Amino acid sequence: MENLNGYLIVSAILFAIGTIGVLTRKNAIVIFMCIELMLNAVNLTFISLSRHLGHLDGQIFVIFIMTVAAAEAAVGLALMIAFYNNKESIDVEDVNLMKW
Amino acid sequence: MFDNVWLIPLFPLIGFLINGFFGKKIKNEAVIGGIGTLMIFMSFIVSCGILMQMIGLPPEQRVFEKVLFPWIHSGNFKADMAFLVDPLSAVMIMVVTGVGSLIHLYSIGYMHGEEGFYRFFAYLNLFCMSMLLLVLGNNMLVMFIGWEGVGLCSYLLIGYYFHKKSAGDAAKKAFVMNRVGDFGFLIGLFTLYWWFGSNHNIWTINFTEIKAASHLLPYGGVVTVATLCFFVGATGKSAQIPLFTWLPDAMEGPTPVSALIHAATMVTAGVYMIGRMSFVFIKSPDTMMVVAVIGAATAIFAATIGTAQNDIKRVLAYSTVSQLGFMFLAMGVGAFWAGIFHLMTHAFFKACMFLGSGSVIHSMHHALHKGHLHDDAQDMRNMGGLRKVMPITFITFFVSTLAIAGIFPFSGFFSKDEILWKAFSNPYHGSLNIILWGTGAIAACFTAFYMFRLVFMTFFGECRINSKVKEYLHESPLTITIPLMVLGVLATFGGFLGMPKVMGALPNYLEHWLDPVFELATEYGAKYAHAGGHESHALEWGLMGLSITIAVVGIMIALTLYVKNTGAPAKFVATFPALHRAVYNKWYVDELYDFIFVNPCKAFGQFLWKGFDVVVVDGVVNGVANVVMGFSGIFRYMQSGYIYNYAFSMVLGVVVILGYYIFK
Amino acid sequence: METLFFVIISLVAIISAILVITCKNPINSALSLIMTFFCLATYYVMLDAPFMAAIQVMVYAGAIMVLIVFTIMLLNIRVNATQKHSHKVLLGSILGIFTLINTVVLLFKSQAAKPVVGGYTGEMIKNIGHSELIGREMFTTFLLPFEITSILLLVAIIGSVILAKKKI
Amino acid sequence: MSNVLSLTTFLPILGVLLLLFIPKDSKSVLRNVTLAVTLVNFLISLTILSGFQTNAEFQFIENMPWIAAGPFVMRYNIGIDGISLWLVILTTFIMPIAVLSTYTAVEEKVKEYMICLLLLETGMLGAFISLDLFLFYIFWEVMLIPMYFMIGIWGGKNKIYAAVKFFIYTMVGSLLMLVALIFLYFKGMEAGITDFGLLQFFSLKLDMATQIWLFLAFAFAFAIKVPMFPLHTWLPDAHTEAPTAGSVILAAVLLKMGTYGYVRFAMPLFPDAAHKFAPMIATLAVIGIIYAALVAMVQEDVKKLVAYSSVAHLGFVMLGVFAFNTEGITGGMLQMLNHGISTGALFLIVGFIYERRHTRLITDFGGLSKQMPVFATIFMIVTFSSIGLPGTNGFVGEFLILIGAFESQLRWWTVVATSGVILSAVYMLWVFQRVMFGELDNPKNQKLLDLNAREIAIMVPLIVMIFVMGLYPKPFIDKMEPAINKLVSQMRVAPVNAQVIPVGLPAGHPAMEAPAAGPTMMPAGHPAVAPSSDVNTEKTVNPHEAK
Repeated sequence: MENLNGYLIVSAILFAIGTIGVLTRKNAIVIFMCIELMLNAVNLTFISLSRHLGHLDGQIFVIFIMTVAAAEAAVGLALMIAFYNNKESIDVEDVNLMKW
Repeated sequence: MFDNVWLIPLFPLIGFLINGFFGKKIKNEAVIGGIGTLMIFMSFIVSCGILMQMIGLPPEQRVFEKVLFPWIHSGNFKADMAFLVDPLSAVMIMVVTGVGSLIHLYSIGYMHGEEGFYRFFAYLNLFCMSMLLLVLGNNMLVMFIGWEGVGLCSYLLIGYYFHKKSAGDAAKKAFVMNRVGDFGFLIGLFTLYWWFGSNHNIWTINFTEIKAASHLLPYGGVVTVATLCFFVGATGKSAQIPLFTWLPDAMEGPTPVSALIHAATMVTAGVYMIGRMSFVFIKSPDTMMVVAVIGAATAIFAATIGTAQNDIKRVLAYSTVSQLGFMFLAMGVGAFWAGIFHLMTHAFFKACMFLGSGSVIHSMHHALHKGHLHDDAQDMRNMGGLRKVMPITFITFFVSTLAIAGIFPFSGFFSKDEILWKAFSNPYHGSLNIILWGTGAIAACFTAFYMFRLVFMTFFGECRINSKVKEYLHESPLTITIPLMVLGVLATFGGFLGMPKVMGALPNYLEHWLDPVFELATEYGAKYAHAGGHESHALEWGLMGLSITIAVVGIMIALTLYVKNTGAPAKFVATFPALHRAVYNKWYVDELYDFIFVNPCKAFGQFLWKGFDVVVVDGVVNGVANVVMGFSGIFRYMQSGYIYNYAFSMVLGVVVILGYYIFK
Repeated sequence: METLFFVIISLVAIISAILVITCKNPINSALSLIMTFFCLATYYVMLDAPFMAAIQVMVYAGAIMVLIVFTIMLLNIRVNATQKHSHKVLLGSILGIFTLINTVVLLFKSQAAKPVVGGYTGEMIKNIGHSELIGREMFTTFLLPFEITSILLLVAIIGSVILAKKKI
Repeated sequence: MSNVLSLTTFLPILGVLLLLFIPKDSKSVLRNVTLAVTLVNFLISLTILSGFQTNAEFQFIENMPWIAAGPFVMRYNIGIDGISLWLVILTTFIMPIAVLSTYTAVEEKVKEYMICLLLLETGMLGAFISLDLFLFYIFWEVMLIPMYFMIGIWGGKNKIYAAVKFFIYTMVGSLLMLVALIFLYFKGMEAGITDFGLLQFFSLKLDMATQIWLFLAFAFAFAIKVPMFPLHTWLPDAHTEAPTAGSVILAAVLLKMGTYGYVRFAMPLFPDAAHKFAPMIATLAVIGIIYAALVAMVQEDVKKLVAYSSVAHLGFVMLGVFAFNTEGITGGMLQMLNHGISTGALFLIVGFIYERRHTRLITDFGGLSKQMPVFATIFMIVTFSSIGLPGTNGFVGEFLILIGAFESQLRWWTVVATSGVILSAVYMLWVFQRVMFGELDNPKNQKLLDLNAREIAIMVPLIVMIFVMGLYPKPFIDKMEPAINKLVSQMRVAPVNAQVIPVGLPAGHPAMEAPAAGPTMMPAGHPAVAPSSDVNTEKTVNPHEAK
């Protein structure tokens, strides 16, 4: 595998974009999607390195990450719905119950 | 019979349990009172049996111990629930059960119709049990059960009319003052136990064992400390200076209680205790002196207060304190048997007087009640001329008064004279003897004066009570008068048990009887006794005559002031108002104690609570908490509560840390 | 050829990723994200991991994204045009870029490491089959974590049901 | 039958599981099930009592591997000896009474309350039976949590403050103890100890400086729990705010953790330091006795008064325990049991009138004897037991403590402590008088009902125990005495070391001084101790020199 660096750089870029999204957007669903993006960036790293090193462990990890992501999606979206039911908004700036 | 000694305290205990648990259901006063009286009377029978058996034995075999069950055994320390029967405790159980039975019988009549009749009898039985434990205990700890038990019963019975605040106060005062004494008792016990244990490896609090080992005790030193502590205990229980103020207040209890507890039995526990440990006390000349001086001082001090009181029971109470002073004087001058002798005669005549006063109060109370008057039934100023309506009460009371005043041949004469004679002639206190004797003699004079003042004010002259109710006055019922008569007889003839040698008409039964108990003490005392130079028959006769003269003088003064020249006391009061006020207010001792101990204690407690606990300790605790709160108040502004701020900080942290490792 | 393909895919992936965070309408973001996921699936195929590509499409592009789109439509969120904190964008972007720099530098710095190479070569995967290899690993070495994952999913299901219900 | 101890300890947990399946609205079922569980547990604990052999060894031992993490090896190691036996029985004895007392007192969140009670029971029992230091620590902390909730949820007006104060006070102490525990463990590992088992540590020879620091850490933790002056201020607050059952358990069992900790851990583990600090601790104990009595005297709230009286009573316990002789420690142990019974009963009594009148101020009462004769009788018996009247349980313990302490080096302390006997009479009788005697003049009090059958049933076992222990304490003393004798002998080896080691800063050359001091102070017949003490001397002294 000669093109490892390419994959890793793409992965890094995607991760950075995800980070920027998480930090800049205020729509909770978009933030959520950005987190998914970051997770996928990590997945890419896992798989490319797995291929590079000739181990399958990395890919197994990806499967677990996907599972976690799925669970997270279910719970996270449920949270958003619950929140929306209370506040008529999913803007993270309205999530301020913990504010002093 | 000796083996059944445990029955003696058991009967009253049964009575207590029956009346305590079921008395409320039984309701019938005759049954309740009957059970109570019967139980103590059965104890009396057993005591008689024991006495009889003991009389049949030679003197050196008159000691018996009965172990009931092991009580506290821990390490070196051993205390069994065990009884000791010897001549001394035999005398005591006879007095306690005998006088106790009579007073129980009396109470059936006296307490008739009272709310909580069953409660009264339950307590009375409990008291008898405790008192019997006290005198029968073969070690200090069983004695201490009784010691505290009688204090408890005294508390309960003084507080019998618990709805009266004064009764509650008096009960508490009695218990607390007794506790001060108990403190001394415990320290004395500890000292003796520790000294024997650590020096001779004899770990014991058993009287017989201590007696056996008492030759090891040094003269003075640690013994002085221990005995002084024990004596503090005795002053608490027996109302001696400085712990005497509870006894007059204790008159808040029903009159039979005053007679039984605060005259005949409980208050003499201190005397008994010194008698029980005479072989220890005698080893400390200093303690003996302190005991004698305190006894004499109490005798005269209480007697002076007694002269100005108007409440009939209070006069008797101060008289009790004063007589107890005589007993301690006897103990202090090494005349242990004389102290016990006076204890016994005092039990007879003082119980008789208290019961007689109870009879008077009973009658007065009923009369006032029927006449719908609210005058004080105990105030002598309301009485007068009662001898006509209450002849039996009057005669018994008068006999007892003659006894306490020390008129030959009534019982008090023999015992008091013996004490005064020993105070004068004892070999222990040297030149102090004259002072002790003089104080005792003056106290005897005062005694005769205030007792006859009481008699004259109550029974002689014109009845000062409202004429409306005069016809309601009547003699008390038989249950009241029978005990009076029995006690009156005892008060008259009881003294013949201990007739002095010089008279020679009868042998001195009591001294011989108690000899096995006290001979060791006499032996120890001989080590430091001065050669007795005063022992002459002529002198003894002379002093005897002198003391009768003194008593007669006291009586004459009372006669002059309260019968012949009734205006004189008022004149006297007008001449010396300050003196009268001081005496009337008991020399302000209560106020002094309040000022020195009670109030500072309360104030200090308040200060410790509000000042130290809340301000200092909690101040530190809450202060630490407040400092933390203060800082967190500043730091919490960093916590905006917005999720994206936290996310931002997190990423920043990751970037910085990663950056540090990558670029370093 | 392959390099060119890789570059094209990369460009598509990055552009659609940027669209995810820039689109005003969440639906557009979601669609862009799906695009990115597809690109990633393509990468997986190129990396001899067809099974991963398959579940990438099925789980991510299929299940999760459908869930997200469904939620967006359910909540019917109006597009809120005004960004209250513009400094937030700036700071966020700077941080993101720093993250990127960090990662890339780390990448080049760690080139010197010579890791142990395992036995799963491209040929072998092609011969035996990717799914079988993954399955074999999964049900032998990683059996316990696999089972625990199922519990995790169960918990997530129960949790989301309870959370989303208005009245329990 | 061999694991009856575990059964006793964890039966309440089973009860908790059972309670989980009972709907929270069926309150009477919840209460009865809890009562049944605690009663069964009491019966089981009686089989422990009957199976207990009267000797000094630990019995009913269970020892299983539990956690092995790196250097730390913790084992599930439990067992009881004569010292812990009675405390276990006391706990199981008090629990049904506490549960029964909540039948009408707690109406809200009954399920949670009962769960708290049962968890608390497990925690307390576990702490008494642990022979593994770490296991002890776990149970020690487990107790804290249900108690925190009991005060914080079902408490009075100022409950949050009291709960937090209670929690933080105890936590501070126990964290210090944890540190000391870990340090001790590493010290032990150097000497070849393989796990946290308590018994191995007894034979550990520690040098004086280490002992002092470790002892202080342990003593501090336990002193808070006891509580000793001046760390006692959490107690009045916690007691006043806690619900009745909480107060009862707190007084009857939780406070015993502190004194038990001294007897089981702090003293035998660090005998030299214990000897060194005995006068200091005795001083604090005596101050506590007098101080608490004086403060109790002026309290206006009955419950607070009882709380302060606890401080005084536990001062006695500490004095007895630090007498280091059989009488004193036996007295201390008995006094722990007595205090559990008498003060528990007092709190129940306060609870009874509080339930009726919803006030605890002394001034609101007066003359209750007339209206509530049964209550008055019971109150009086308990009052006198608390005062320590001979014939009741309070006396036996107090007397043995005092006589034990008087025999030991603490003679003067004892004299002062004995005066506490007077003060206890003052404050208890005063409150009794103000509540029960006098005129029944408050109209609200004139309609008060006397105790009902349930309340009498609660009090009867306590009253019976008051007299049994007062009149025939022999079985209690006999069972605990061998263990206490063993403890005393463990403590007795120590003074030799303690005396030889110069503790202060060395002047001149310590290594030369030590042997010079050795022969003069060392009793003949202890040659075996001599070399080790020399070694210790150097160990302790050198660090100072280095500075």
